[in-house]
Parts: sequence; C-alpha cells; structure tokens
Amino acid sequence: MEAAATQCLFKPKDYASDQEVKWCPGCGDYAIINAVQKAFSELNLKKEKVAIISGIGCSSRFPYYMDTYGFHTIHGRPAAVATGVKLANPELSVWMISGDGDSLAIGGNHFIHAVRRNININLILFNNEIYGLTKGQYSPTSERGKITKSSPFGTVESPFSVGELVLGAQGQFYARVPDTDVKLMTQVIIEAEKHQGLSLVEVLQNCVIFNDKTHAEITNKENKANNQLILEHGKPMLFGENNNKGIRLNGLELEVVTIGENGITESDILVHDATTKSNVLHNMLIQMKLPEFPIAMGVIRNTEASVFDKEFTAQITNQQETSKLKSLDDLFLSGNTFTIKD
Amino acid sequence: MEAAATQCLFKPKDYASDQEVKWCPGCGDYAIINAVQKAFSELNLKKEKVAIISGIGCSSRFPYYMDTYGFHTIHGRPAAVATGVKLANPELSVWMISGDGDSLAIGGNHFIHAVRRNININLILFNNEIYGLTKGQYSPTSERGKITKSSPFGTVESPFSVGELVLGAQGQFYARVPDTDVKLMTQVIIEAEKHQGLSLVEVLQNCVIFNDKTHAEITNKENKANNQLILEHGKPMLFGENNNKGIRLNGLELEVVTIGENGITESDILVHDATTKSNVLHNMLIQMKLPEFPIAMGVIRNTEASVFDKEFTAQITNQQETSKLKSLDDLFLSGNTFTIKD
Amino acid sequence: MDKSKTILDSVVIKFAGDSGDGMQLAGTLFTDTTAVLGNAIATFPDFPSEIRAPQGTVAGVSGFQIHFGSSGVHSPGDAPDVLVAMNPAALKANLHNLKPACIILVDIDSFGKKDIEKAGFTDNPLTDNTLSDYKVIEGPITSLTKAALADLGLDNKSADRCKNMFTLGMVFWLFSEPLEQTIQFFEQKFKKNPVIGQANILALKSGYNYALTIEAVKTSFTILPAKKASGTYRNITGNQATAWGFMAAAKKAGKPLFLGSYPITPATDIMHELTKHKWAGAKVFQAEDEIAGICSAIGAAFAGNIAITTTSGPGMALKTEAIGLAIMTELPIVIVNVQRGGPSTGLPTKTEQSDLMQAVWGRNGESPIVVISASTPADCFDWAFEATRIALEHMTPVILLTESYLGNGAEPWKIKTLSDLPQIKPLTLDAFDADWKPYKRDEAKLARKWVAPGIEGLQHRIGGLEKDAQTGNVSHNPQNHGVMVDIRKEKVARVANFIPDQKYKGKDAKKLLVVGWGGQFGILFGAVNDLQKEGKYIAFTHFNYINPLPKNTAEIFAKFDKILVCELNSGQFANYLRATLPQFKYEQFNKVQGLPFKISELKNKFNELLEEK
Amino acid sequence: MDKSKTILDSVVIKFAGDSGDGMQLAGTLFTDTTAVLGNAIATFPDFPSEIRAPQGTVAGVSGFQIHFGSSGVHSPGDAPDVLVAMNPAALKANLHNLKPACIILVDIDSFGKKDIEKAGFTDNPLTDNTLSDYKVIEGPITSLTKAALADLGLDNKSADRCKNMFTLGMVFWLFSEPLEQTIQFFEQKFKKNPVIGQANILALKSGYNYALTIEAVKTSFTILPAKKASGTYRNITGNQATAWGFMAAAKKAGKPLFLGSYPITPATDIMHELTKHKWAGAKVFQAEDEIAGICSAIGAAFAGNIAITTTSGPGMALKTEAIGLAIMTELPIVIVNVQRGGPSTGLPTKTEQSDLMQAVWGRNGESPIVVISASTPADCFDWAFEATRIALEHMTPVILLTESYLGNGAEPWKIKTLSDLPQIKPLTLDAFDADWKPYKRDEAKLARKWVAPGIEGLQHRIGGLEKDAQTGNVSHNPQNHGVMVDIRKEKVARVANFIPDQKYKGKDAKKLLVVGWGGQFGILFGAVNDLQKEGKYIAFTHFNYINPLPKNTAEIFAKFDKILVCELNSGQFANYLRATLPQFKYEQFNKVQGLPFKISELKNKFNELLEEK
Ligand SMILES: Cc1ncc(C[n+]2csc(CCOP(=O)(O)OP(=O)(O)O)c2C)c(N)n1
Ligand SMILES: Cc1ncc(C[n+]2csc(CCOP(=O)(O)OP(=O)(O)O)c2C)c(N)n1
Ligand code: SF4
Ligand code: SF4
Ligand SMILES: [Mg+2]
Ligand SMILES: [Mg+2]
Repeated sequence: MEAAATQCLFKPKDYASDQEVKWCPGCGDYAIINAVQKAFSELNLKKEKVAIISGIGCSSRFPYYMDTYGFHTIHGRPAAVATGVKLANPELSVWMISGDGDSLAIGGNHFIHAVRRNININLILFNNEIYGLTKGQYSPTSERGKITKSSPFGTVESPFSVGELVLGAQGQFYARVPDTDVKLMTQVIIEAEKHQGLSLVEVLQNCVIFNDKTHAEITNKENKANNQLILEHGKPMLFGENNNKGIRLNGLELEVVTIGENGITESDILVHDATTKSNVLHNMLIQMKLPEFPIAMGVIRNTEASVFDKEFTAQITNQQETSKLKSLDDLFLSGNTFTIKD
Repeated sequence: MEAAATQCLFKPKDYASDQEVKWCPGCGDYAIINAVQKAFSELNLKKEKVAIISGIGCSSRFPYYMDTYGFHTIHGRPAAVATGVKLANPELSVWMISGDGDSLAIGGNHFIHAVRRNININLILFNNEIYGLTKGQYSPTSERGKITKSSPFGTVESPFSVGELVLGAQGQFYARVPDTDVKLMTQVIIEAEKHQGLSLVEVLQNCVIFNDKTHAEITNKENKANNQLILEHGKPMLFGENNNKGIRLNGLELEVVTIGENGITESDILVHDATTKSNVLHNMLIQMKLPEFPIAMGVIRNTEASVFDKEFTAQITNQQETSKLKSLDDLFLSGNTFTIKD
Repeated sequence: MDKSKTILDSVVIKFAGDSGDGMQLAGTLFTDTTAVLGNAIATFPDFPSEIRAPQGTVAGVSGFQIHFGSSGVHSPGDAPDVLVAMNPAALKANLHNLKPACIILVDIDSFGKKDIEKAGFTDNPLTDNTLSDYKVIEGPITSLTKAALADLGLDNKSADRCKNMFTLGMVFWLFSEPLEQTIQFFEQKFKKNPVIGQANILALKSGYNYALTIEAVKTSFTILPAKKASGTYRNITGNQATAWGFMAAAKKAGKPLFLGSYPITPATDIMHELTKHKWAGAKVFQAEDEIAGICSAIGAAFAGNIAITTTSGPGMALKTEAIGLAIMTELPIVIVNVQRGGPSTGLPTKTEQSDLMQAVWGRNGESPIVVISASTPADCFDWAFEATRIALEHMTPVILLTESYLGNGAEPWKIKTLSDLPQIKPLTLDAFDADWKPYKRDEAKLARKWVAPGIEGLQHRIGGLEKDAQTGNVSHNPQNHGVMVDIRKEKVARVANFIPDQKYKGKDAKKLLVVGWGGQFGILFGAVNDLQKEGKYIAFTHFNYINPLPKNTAEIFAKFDKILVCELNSGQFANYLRATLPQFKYEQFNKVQGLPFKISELKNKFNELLEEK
Repeated sequence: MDKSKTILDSVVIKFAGDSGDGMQLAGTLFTDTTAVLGNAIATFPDFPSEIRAPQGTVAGVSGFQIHFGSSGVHSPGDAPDVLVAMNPAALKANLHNLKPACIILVDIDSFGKKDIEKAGFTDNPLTDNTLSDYKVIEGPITSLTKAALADLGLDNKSADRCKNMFTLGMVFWLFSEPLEQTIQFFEQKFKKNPVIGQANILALKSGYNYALTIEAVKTSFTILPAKKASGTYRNITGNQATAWGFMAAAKKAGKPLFLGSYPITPATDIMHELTKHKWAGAKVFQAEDEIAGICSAIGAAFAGNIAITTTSGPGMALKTEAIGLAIMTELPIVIVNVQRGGPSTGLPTKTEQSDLMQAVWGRNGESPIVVISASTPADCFDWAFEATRIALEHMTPVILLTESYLGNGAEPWKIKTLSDLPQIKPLTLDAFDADWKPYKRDEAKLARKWVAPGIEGLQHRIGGLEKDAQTGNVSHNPQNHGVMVDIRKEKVARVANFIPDQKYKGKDAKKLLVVGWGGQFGILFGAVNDLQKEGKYIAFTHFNYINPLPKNTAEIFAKFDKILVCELNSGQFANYLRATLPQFKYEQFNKVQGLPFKISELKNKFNELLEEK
C-alpha cells in the first residue's frame, strides 16, 4: 500500500517499493534497477501510470521492488500479459522485465510476436546467459561449449543473438548495454520509452553466482574502451582508448580502422544512423564480435513503424464513429426477427 | 499396412500411402506432395528410413498420404516431436511438414529453437498466409490490412518474413519456392535433404478456398518471369522475360538493372553465393519485395555449421569411450557406500 | 393446383450432401424462415473435419438436421422424417437412422454408377429394394438447376452451386413455407454480385415450382406456430449468443470488453462474432496461441477490462497453467470451453461433454475455480452474462462450458433488451482509500477489490507466488499458505450464496431422478417429459452451476430412490458428484460417440431403471 | 579427556543458517557420515526460493533437518533435539518448533545488535529468558574459524565460508562421529584448489577440537547402528534415485534412454543427474520449454527410445495437451512430476501432494492414464523402474508422482545390482509381420505393438485424431470412437492384473484404517507404528499404485470401521477414492502448508478417531 503521490517530481528512490530487494549481493540486477529508477525520474513518469510486467526468474522479481503497478506473472508469458495490459489501457506506460530464459527459452514465441506486432511496450531483457533462479543451467544465449549444471561436458548448441532475432522478427528498436554502465543504461532506457512501438533493451548482466564474469571481457575496466563501441545516432562510430579507432564499410563487410594509420581520416568512418528503415547495417553492427570487432552498444536501431496498440484502438474508434449500429439493442433487433403476440 | 518393400528404386507414386488425399480440389498442397515424392524418388530414399512429422492444419495431414513412417502430432509442436525423433534415431531421414499457423503462430518457439540448434531435419513450411483448417483466419504471415474471418476490417499487424526470421534465428539453410513450380520445388527439396542441419523450405502455397490467389502476383504465368528471381548457387542473378534483368549491388542496397541499358553488362550482376557464412546479402535477397524487386526463389542460403544431433551423439560416444564407469553396477557402488553384515 | 395439407406437431428434416454442396447454408436458411414463422426449432449441424472432404464419399458428407414444430421440440430430433440426400454417399450415411416412412428427396443426377460405388453401395439403392419402406422423391436436381439458370450466362461451376437452393425451394413447398426471407437474404448478400444473387433466387423459385408441378408428395405439410411466450424472437446459434452475452455483460458492468483468443474448432465463431462488433467497443485480440490468449486476458483484467478467452479442449489444456495464475491473483476472467470430442485432437467437429474434470480439477495445486455451463444455444447468452457477473462480483476466474452441439446449434431466442438485464457491480475501487490493502476481502464473498493501474496511491504488485493474506506481498509462511488455500476454496464455495436454488421438474415422482448438465438439456427434458406424460414416476433436474453446486442440491437428491446421471462422457459429472456429495448413490448413462443423445435411447434406459426393483 | 556417553535410539538435528552459510552442505556431509556408520536416516532440506535471500532475515533462513538412529526413523522428525543456529534469524525461524530440552548450538559472533533486530527479536534471545528451557552451547564460531585459518592466507570471504565446517566439527564431536569421510570429500572435491580444501578440513578439525576442549555438553551421544538388512548401502536422494531407476530400467529393457526436460524446481536435479551419465548412453535434451520437453519425449518414444520427461506442477500443467497425444497414440512415455506447493508458481521450494487430480483427470476428453507414486527417497528408484516397466509392457504413458520432500530428501539405499532387477519386456516388433496392424492389440493387456521407424514394410502413421480400432487410420465413425474410448480405459484398468496386491499393516485392527499415498509414507508409518505399539486398533495401508488401484483395495477397505485418508492437500486422494470406490466412507486429514506431516499431529488425529464412537 502506498501513500498518495504528490505533485512534485520524483527522485529515483521514490520509485522503490517498501519490499526488501532480494538479489544476491553483487548481482548485476541492482545496477539495472538503479538505471530504471533514474530513467523514470528523468522521464518524470507518474508512478500510477506505470505497469511493470515480468515473468519468472531472478530478474523477474523486479516489479516487487518498484512502487508502481506490477505483475509477476508466469514463466515465459510476460509479453502476452503485457500485451493485454497495453491493449486494455493504452494510456499506461508498460514495461516488461524478463530474463534470457524467460523471453528466449520458454517465452520465445510471445517475444517474437510482441516484436513483430510492434506494440508500444518497453522490454528490458536481463541477459546473464544462464538460468539464475533455477541455479545455473545453460540458456539459449549461453555460448557454445559452456559448462553448467545441465551441461557438464559443455553445451552443443549455438546461442541466439538477441539483436539478430529481434531484427529477424521485424523489430524496430534494439539497444544493447552492459550492466556496468548505469549512465548509458539510463539514456538508453529513456530512448526506449520515447520510441513508439516495441523497444528492446538487452542488458549484458552479470550473475555473480552461476555465471560470474561472462561478459567481463567486454565490460572490464581495462578492456571496455577497446571492446565496446558506443553508438550514438548521428555520430561517427569511434572507440578505443584514444577514441581513434573506428568502423569502416568495405564492400559488404565492416572493418576496424585506426584514424591516422594508412591514410584513414574521420570521414572514412561510418556515421551511425539508428533511424534508417533498412536493417542491413544494423544487423552488421549487431553481428560484430570480439576479438575482431568491438561489441556495439547503445541504441542500434530506432525506427518508426505502425504501432500495434494505436492501430488496434483506432480501428475500434473508427467503427464506433461509422457503424450504423449504436447500441446493443440495435444489434439484437437487427436482421431477421419475428414477433409472437399474446 | 504395407507390403514389404522391394530392393529396386522407388517411383514417386511408390511413396503414396493407401489413404485418400483429402485436400480441397485445386489446393496447392497437391503440388507439394508431388514434388516431395519426386524428390524422394530421385534421392532414392528408403521408405522405412523416412519419418514425416507434422503438426495440425490442412498441410499437416501430409504424413497420412505418404507410405513412410509418419506422425500427425499436435498444433505447433512438430518441431519438438521431430527433434525427439532425430535425437532418438539420427539414422532416420526426418521431415517436418507444417503450416504458417502451425510453425509461426503457436509453434513459433519450437521453430526458432530448431533453427538455432541446426538439427538435421528438413522442414517444409506451407505458407498460404492463412489458417486453412479452421476456415480462414489471418496468420502471422498474412499481409497487413488483409480481410479475413477474424479481421473483417483488415489486420493491423505486420507479418513475419519467414526468411528473415530464419536468418535471425541463426538459420543455415533457407529456400523459397512457389507451389506452381514443381520442378524447382523438387530440386530445392533435394538440396534440403543434402544439407546437414536444419533445412527450411518455404513454399508459397495457394489456399483456393480461404486465400485464393494471395501469391498470384508472383506466381501467375504472365508475371512470373518478371516477378521471380530464381537463384542458383554460382550463377548470376538474372531474371525477366528475356533473362536480361539482373540484381546489382549499389552501396548497401540492391537494385534492378537491365543488361544493355546504361552500359550494364553481365559482369555488373551479382553472382549468387548460397554458401557464404555472412548472411548480409542473403538477408537483402530475402527482403526484396514487389513491385520494385522480383521475389527471390530457390536456395538462398546453404551454409555449413555444427549440426546439433551429430554433436549431441558425439558427446555421448565420447563419454562412453572415456568414462571410467562402465556399467550401472560401477556407478551404484561408486562413492560412499557402507556394508551391513548379518 | 391446390395441395392437400397435413398439419403436424413437429418434423425433423435433414439436409445431407457433399461438403461442397452447401447443405449448411440450405439448413440455415430453412431454419431462419421457419423460426420467423414462429415455430419452435432446434438444429444440429454435423460436418467432417476436412475443409472439403473427398467428394462423393461417406466421410465427406456434411449434414444439417433441423427439428421444428409447434410443440415437443426439445432437441434436434433422433431421426429425420424428411431426408434430403444430394448424392448416394449422403443417403448411405443416413440410411441407418431414418424414421419409418421417412420421405427421401434425392438428386438422381448424382446417382451415376461411379457415385454409387464411391458411396459404398454395390447396387443402385434407388432401384434395388433398399428404399422400399420410404417415400422417395426423385428429382433431376442438377440438370434442372442448370436449365433454369441457362440464361444467366454463368459458368458451369457457379450454376452447379445453386442446386442447394433448388432443393431448398422444393423443401419449402413441402412445408408450405414462403420464399420471401430467403430471397431477401440473397438480395442483401450479393449486392455487389447481383448475378449470383439472382441465380440463387431463380434456383430457389424453380425448385419450389418444380415440387408444386410434380406434386412432390401427395400431401404437403403445415406446421402451426409454437405456443411461445409473446415477444420478439430471432434465431441464434450458441456461439453467437455467447458473444452477445459477453457484450451485454460488459455494458451492464460499465467496463470495456476484451477477448484474447486463438482460433480452434468449434469455438472460433465466438471470436468471429465479437470482432464484428468493434463499433460496440469490443477489443478482440487474435493471439499467437492459446497461452497468449489467456495471458493477454489476464493482463487486460489486471488493467481493468472485462476479460474473456475462448477455446476448445486442446486449447483449454494449454491454458491450464495460466488459469492457475488467475486463481492465485484473483483476477476476474471468463474462460469459455466449447467442448468437442477428445482426447487429444480427437474428433474436432463432433460434440462431447468430456472436459468437465479438466475444468473442475485439472490444475496443479489446490486451485478451486467457478465452473458453469450453458444448456441450450439461446441460453448461452444468459450463461455468458452470468459467468461475467460471477467473475466480476466475486473476483474469481470462471470457466464456462458449452459444447459443439450448442455452439453450432441454433434456436429462437427471445430477444432481451439491455433494460431487461440486471446491473453487474464489479468490485472496483476507483479512488485512493487509505484502508485498502491488495488482499483485504469483503466479508460476505471473501473477494478482494479490483484496482486497475492508474489510480494514484494504490500502486501494488501481484503475482503467482503465494501471497500474504492481507498485503498480498510474497509470503512463504506455512500458516499463511494454509489460510490462503482455505480462503480461495471458501471464496468459490460462497458463490453458492449468490445463485438461485436448483430446481427440478416432476413433483410427485420419488422413484427416479434424471440428472443432466450442459447442452443435453433439451434432449433429456424431452425424454423425461414423454415418460411423465405416460404417468411414470420420473423427475428431472439439470445443472448449470457445477462448482459450486446450488446449496439445495443434496436436499433434492435426498427425495429420490434413484439418481441417474446422463452425460456425453464416461461419467465425469457422476464422479464429481460422488466426490462432492458422497452420501448418494449415482447411476450413470453415458455415450461417447461424438453425437448427442437420442430421446429413444434415453427412454429405454429410464424405463429399465423404473422397472428395476 | 574422556567424555561420558549417552546411547540414544535416534536423534533429530537441524542445521539452520543464512542461505549463504552452507547449511545444505553441512547437513549433507553429516548425513553421509552417519549413513556410512549404518544408521537409519531421513533428511529434509528446506530453503527459500531466492538464490541468496536477504542476509540475516527469517525469510533468508536455509535449513537441513536430519533424523538418524538405530530404530524408529521413519521420517525426518517433527522437531529437532539439536538445533544449529548460525545467526539470530535461524534461531527465530525454529524457536516455535523445538523438542523440550533441545540443545541449541549458536555462533555468538553473529548475535550483534543489528543481527538481532534484523531477525525480529526485540532483545538478545541469548541473554533474556527466551532460551531458559534449552541447553545452549555458545561458540564464537566465526572468529574461531578465522583464527584457525589465519595461516593459510585466505581472503576474508573464503575464510568466513568455512564456518559451516567448524560447526560441523562440533556436531561430529557431539555425536562421537569420525571426521574421515568429510576430510576425504574435501580432498577429492578441491583437488584443483587444495588451499580451499585444506581450509575446510582445518575448520572441521578445529571445530571438533573446540567442542572437545570446552566439553560442549556434559554428555555427548552415541547412536548405535540401525538393524538393517545386510547388504551394501549408500545414501541417496529421491531425485538421484529416480534418475538411476530410469537408467536401470533402460538397461533391463535393452533400449536407449531419452530425457526431454526443462529446468524447474524441485525436479531439475533428475536432469542434472542423468546428464552426467552420458557414458551410460543417457540422451538428455534440455528443451526450450516443458512442451518441447514432453513432445521431444513423445518423438523419441515413437522412434523407439525409452522416453521420459521430468517436471513440477506448473510445468506439468503445460504438458497437459501433449499427454493427451501420448494417450491417443498409445506411446510409452513416463512423465515425472516432483510436486511442489501450488497453485500457480505457489511455493516452489516447498512440498505438497496437490497435483493428484491433475495427474488422474486433468486433461480434455476421456484420457485415462496410469498414475503411480513413490513413497521414500530411496524407493524412487523402484517406482521409476516400475513406471518404465508399465509404460513399455502396456504401451501407455505413465505419470510418476514424487514430491519435493522425496526429491530433496535422502536416506540409505540398499544398493541393487542389475542382476537383482527383473527383465522388462517392451512390446516391440522388430521385423516385418504380415499380420500386424498399428492398432491391433494383445488380448490380455489390450496393448498395441511398438514399431519404431526403420523396419521395412511396417511403415504406418499415427496421430492425435481418433483412429480406427484396427488400422489406426483416422476415423470419424461414432461407434468406433465409443469403442476406442472404452479400450483406452480398459487398457489402463487392466494394468491392475499385472501389479501386486495392496498390503496393509495391522492384522487385528478393525477400527481405523489409515490410508496414505506418496511421500508421507515414513511419517504415517511412524505415527501408526507408535499407536500400534500402544495396542491401539489401528492399521495402515499406503498406495503407490493410484490408477489403477490394486484389485484387492475394496477388500481391504471393507475390513475396517473407519477409513482415514491423510495427505498434503485438501483431500484429493480422498475424492479420487470417493469417485472410484464410492461404497466406502472416507474421513480426511489434510495439511496444506508446504510442510510434511508431523507424527504428533497425526497421532492426535488418529486418537481422536479411535476415541469417537
Ligand atoms: C512453467 C515453468 N517452467 C519452469 C520454471 C522454472 N524456472 C523459473 S525461472 C527459470 C529460468 C530463469 O532464467 P532467466 O529467465 O534467464 O532468469 P534469471 O533467473 O537468469 O534472471 C526457470 C526455468 C517455472 N517457474 N515455470
Ligand atoms: C492447440 C490447438 N489450437 C488450435 C487448434 C486449431 N487449429 C487447427 S489448424 C490451425 C491453424 C492452421 O493453419 P496453418 O498452420 O497455417 O495450416 P493450414 O491449414 O493453413 O495448412 C488451428 C488454429 C488446434 N487444433 N489445436
Ligand atoms: S543467482 Fe545470479 S542472477 Fe540470480 S540474483 Fe543471484 S547473482 Fe543475480
Ligand atoms: S482449405 Fe485451403 S489449404 Fe486447406 S485444403 Fe482447402 S485449399 Fe488447401
Ligand atoms: Mg538468465
Ligand atoms: Mg496456413
């Protein structure tokens, strides 16, 4: 139960509920909730206008810790529940919180359909490449060969690439961020809320207990300048300790070049356009892998397209305005009827 | 019940079962079963080594009509059942028959996971862009705005593009064929069987009853030369009535050019490479749409990658060879035991 | 020419032909006309699961049976008085089940040698003695239809398609029924394609005239209108009535209606119907599967909409887990299961009542839920309305069981106006209230309040983990779990305090109580009624409220020597009663053939029990 | 220093601490040692559903209870004789449930002011009178552990982690048990990280010595070995025993073993166990969800493997539809449900028996299935074996119900060798046979033959639509459907002809029959046993075969005045019995708190019924 909200702006901590946060000490989920609270505060979201829907998993305990409306549903189904929430009340700011198991194993179908429909929901995917809550089995994002409780001899499956799957399902917004960069996370989450349609934020999240340091090569302080390319719309794709490395297009392939070497200048470097309809370059950016490439971070794709809940509602409004039927009584009495008199 | 098979080669009709085929007269499914029987015959498949697994839908009645082992399972789940069949007996040639509803609506999750795992199954997707068996509701591949029994005012959803979804799920083999071209279908099905890993054949299939002529613009005799680009590995991407139109790469975009116009020669035309690891160009080919482009047909992607059932089995064999445990008695008596004497 | 007329109480007609022969349309149009004439009617469509099953085979026969009359119409009838057989297969499929002296109307054009063989006859049944007990009307229907339409310039196929209307015209003549309404239907329907409309109308008229010309049977029949309560009626199928009931409930509750559903036979028509009525604000979401169907409904309920999901057996199975979530979060949703033949994919187009156990008990954990069922096509309206009322006023998911037999069947519905219907009072809280807690309950019903997102200060979280009995916060406390298990059970049990008493028919009959539930109402009623008229000591009680049972159920059962539970399964309601009211002994009469009961087989069973000592 | 020793029959110890304190490991190691000493044991791990629930809170307490002794060990015990409380929260969580004069071992280092408040105490329970009835052993365990390990150069956290072993050392001293086995465990486990191994060993020894030094309690205890049947034993959990039972069954049936599963608490360990044994050919497929888990198993069964799927409540719900397919296609699969607290996500780490109805009846259509249940951790081996035998020899899916309480609990298992076990004879057909038809059956069992793809000439098709009783081709024939519904039912019923008779204990007791099923066997047995020793007229029968029931069940029930069904749910087996054997009256004793029964509460109930007239 909550005290009535006041008119003034909310501080990040105002979005915290009275429930004790129960993630393991050191879990990457803490950073994510911080970023979300910061973003909500910057967006000045009214708590009562927010509905946070999650599935089952460590990550999915998230709604309990937020002083908004929240629903901790069942494993794999938050996208379907969130779809119902949004269609029932399009005024709400609907957030879906989910794990790599929740959204990509059992929930894969609802996930790709929510993406395809481009319903206006913000989906934060906590990708720790493991099933945390069930104590450490491999997930559909675990790298091939990974040794876990359910793969004592290493997995023999190729993982999904979240971004590629999203784009393959006609996704219009995809961002990737490490849990170590709260600032970037906050920005990206703000962008996600602003985007109309399904906004997918993949967070590379660390599970200290069952998959510690999976993302370390990318996120480590020592490596991050060289191993992350932080994309900004309209900015050249530069990275590296001295910000002098960049991405260049060579035919149908990307390559890493260094400004000042071999006559390369900034004008050779690609400028990021998140808003272009074509997903060809977005896909290429998503596919960049260590060690040849840095990992692309930030908002990779952010395009406008028809928004499902908007059109769904508009069709109803349109019928309400144009139909000859105005009441159920009209309907019941339409067509062939017959009357029996006493 | 079947007579014992003889040693000689099978004719296409030898693969037909004794059950009456019950599709509507004029249904595109007839052409597909013909192509499959032709392909089986050319591949000289032994009937008893073939298992055909389907879900539910008009298309999924397919196994009943084939004199092989067959399983008409439940709606949306054939990929999961087929995975069990293949892992249980990797010697079998496993075929999955499914519809756009079966594989992309209810069965979407098993579909993308089978693709991701690259299990050695041939999946023929009958894409009639409608739910046939339930009498005509829109499917996840129905075009936006489509009027059907369940969308009397037109759909407000964007469809999946099968090929894009397959590639987004790490697919290694994707082919597209119209049901009107039995010869091409037969070739493609043969290629699918030869490919190791999941082979996806999307057939643009006509449902005469509930979605007649959906693919007509592509498949009509009058249009097909201009509206289809039939890809062959190692061949230039030429099409058109006079086979003088072609696809050229222009930056990150494809364009249609005419040989002989504006100085274009055959050397400007892209040569199809189905086997290249990169899916960038494959994706661009899949994305080509009328009226600007012809629709790409044939085997678009055909790449080698680890095959799930092979590695799954190899891991077991490896353990059998290397483990110190040799019998269950060894296992039961290993570790801490204690003995009570009389 | 005048025809002598026989006035009948009621008649059963069956239209039978190939799947492509348009028998469902002919039957429906006949039903519409006869309904408008004020007859009591009951219909039973019966078709193969293939879209166009192989032409000319028995497996491909599509049938539409209609029973109509002035009285005694409680069911679509055991067997036809008049059979329309468009081809040998249609004849073959129905030969084993005809009333003595049945009239058989056949299209002799379709009785070629090949057709006869395809149907599985060795000889021509029209010329050997097969039909000697029946009155056969032979008409060259196909050729006459073509001839009649010759001037319209139609292609062969389109002309051929009109033969069902030629036939219908003949049937209309037989029963002295007017053509006007059917003509209007075609004028309306083919506004954009008037040639086809005209062709059908012409065929209809030609058939009528042909029958008149040949004086098809010596007498033709007239059925007087039924003595029905005065009022305005329309013909309605169970699925349509279900959809309309929900729309009415939403209006009377003042909340938007949301349906999340995935197509499945025979439930899809509810979705088809609702989606037409976006003008009334109906939000219809065709989900990617049944799980998304119910989950979207749960989300919509959480967000304050009246949320429904519709399905049939296998889809119901898939919804099992999510129903548990609705039970745990105590959200008001209605789950409709239009039952069909099972198990598994089973017999998708056939009727059965075999999902009762699944509804009552088929979930993990202690998961009590309200289960109710409809009993006639038209009362699907009332039970959809009542299901919604219970869900909203008791904050609980409700399962509504109907059947293929109801969903596809039709009967006249005495039209209700919105003002006839009671208000529904959802337990919403619409503004901040400092005393509120998410799982605080009202005393009478043990229901919690419905608080949709949007209200300042009432933010809260719900979920599938066990929750504290007051705050709704996650609780792993053992005692609290025990308390919550009991509360959930008692909340459902208390619905019994807010429903009417169970009734029974047959005051002085102490010997045998016939117990029914669901869609077999009319047939059971008819059978019992017949025996009551014969003066037998037999009574009848029919359940619509399954869980909880009406409070006076035991009281009624106690009055009788024998209790016979009749259902289209292997004894599920009987077993449920044994578990719920174990003090009584229950006899069973069951049929699991994908078909409704026959009045005759019921009467045999009843008589058997009545004669036993 | 010599210590005086008390010899005891049996003792209950509970290790309790924070989720991170390693209580499960301490408990398991203690169990292993005491098992090897030949004691009878029963264990009960009990932990929160969070991975690391908040430190220092009652919600975060993880417990491991073990009952061991020479006799009378039928359950993990109602309440501990010895409580190890690593912090105030662990004390708080257990205070309400201690034996009088219980020994409480606490780490005083963790009784700071903040810790005490976090646990919800107002004052320090060690210094106010809270514990005056108990014998408290206070040890500065954290600081002593650190001191003991000072020389190893470990970081603080790693040193801290060894305090569970310090504590375990103290407990070993208390019960005069040797350290060797635990030392070996650490040497083995930390081969690659010997410092950590040494640290644990050092902590263990230091704890032992510390207890000895302070003479922790005046007397220390000795438990004599149990009088068990001679043979070689090992300690085993229910989940491990289940996995091994399947492996043994596969060997004895001569077919490869396939598991399709998706992780879910508390069933996942079966998969973890099986996947280790690829050397034995076990094919373990971690599917994308539970539906794919069972569907892959169905596919594997079709292809001739012994196919299993394992899950718990919500996952079971998801498998509902596919179970129907296995019933329809009559393929041999085993579905294991390790039950947990429901409904919905419920209480994932707690035990319950509330999925019985779901197992027996929770599907669409008439879908009979064999249901059996295990009753102790070790006999999960036998019931997994038996489930497989029935599936293969009767060509039917089988549901095996176990419980969290069994799956995680452990007891000594008298090791079986493969030669001890009977052969399983699957109904395979391995070569062409002109007489064979896909749905032709043997007369005794009504089972069809198992024909896997690969055999020339036996190509055939199966599926979820109703099928012809002989050919297995799709059939929409109503009579055939009726026949098939009956055959499927009768096939399951006939399993009763191939299972042993039900037994009961308590020959001359006509007054009260206690009926149990599943994992509460030991506790129920213990409670009845106690009263029988007191000379009360009470008997006990425990069911492992649920559907069908053993043939002599009614015969046994008929011998008694009262039948009391005891189960961890609201009365599901009782309701099932009412439906199945309605001629008897069933009383109920139920508990739905996520916890096993207590012997004391059972005895109270039994006495109450015995005293009633
Ligand atoms: C129907 C169902 N199946 C399985 C589970 C068990 N389960 C709970 S969470 C989970 C996976 C968690 O992984 P992920 O979604 O990646 O979340 P994380 O814990 O890693 O944040 C599983 C398998 C369940 N609760 N319900
Ligand atoms: C669990 C379940 N849900 C729904 C259905 C109903 N159903 C049968 S087939 C089908 C869709 C068929 O569409 P598609 O897969 O495209 O096959 P098509 O008939 O077009 O070949 C549906 C919704 C079912 N049989 N089972
Ligand atoms: S198990 Fe992993 S993901 Fe879960 S709370 Fe702990 S650290 Fe976080
Ligand atoms: S309904 Fe459509 S897809 Fe189905 S059999 Fe007929 S034509 Fe083919
Ligand atoms: Mg995860
Ligand atoms: Mg389709």
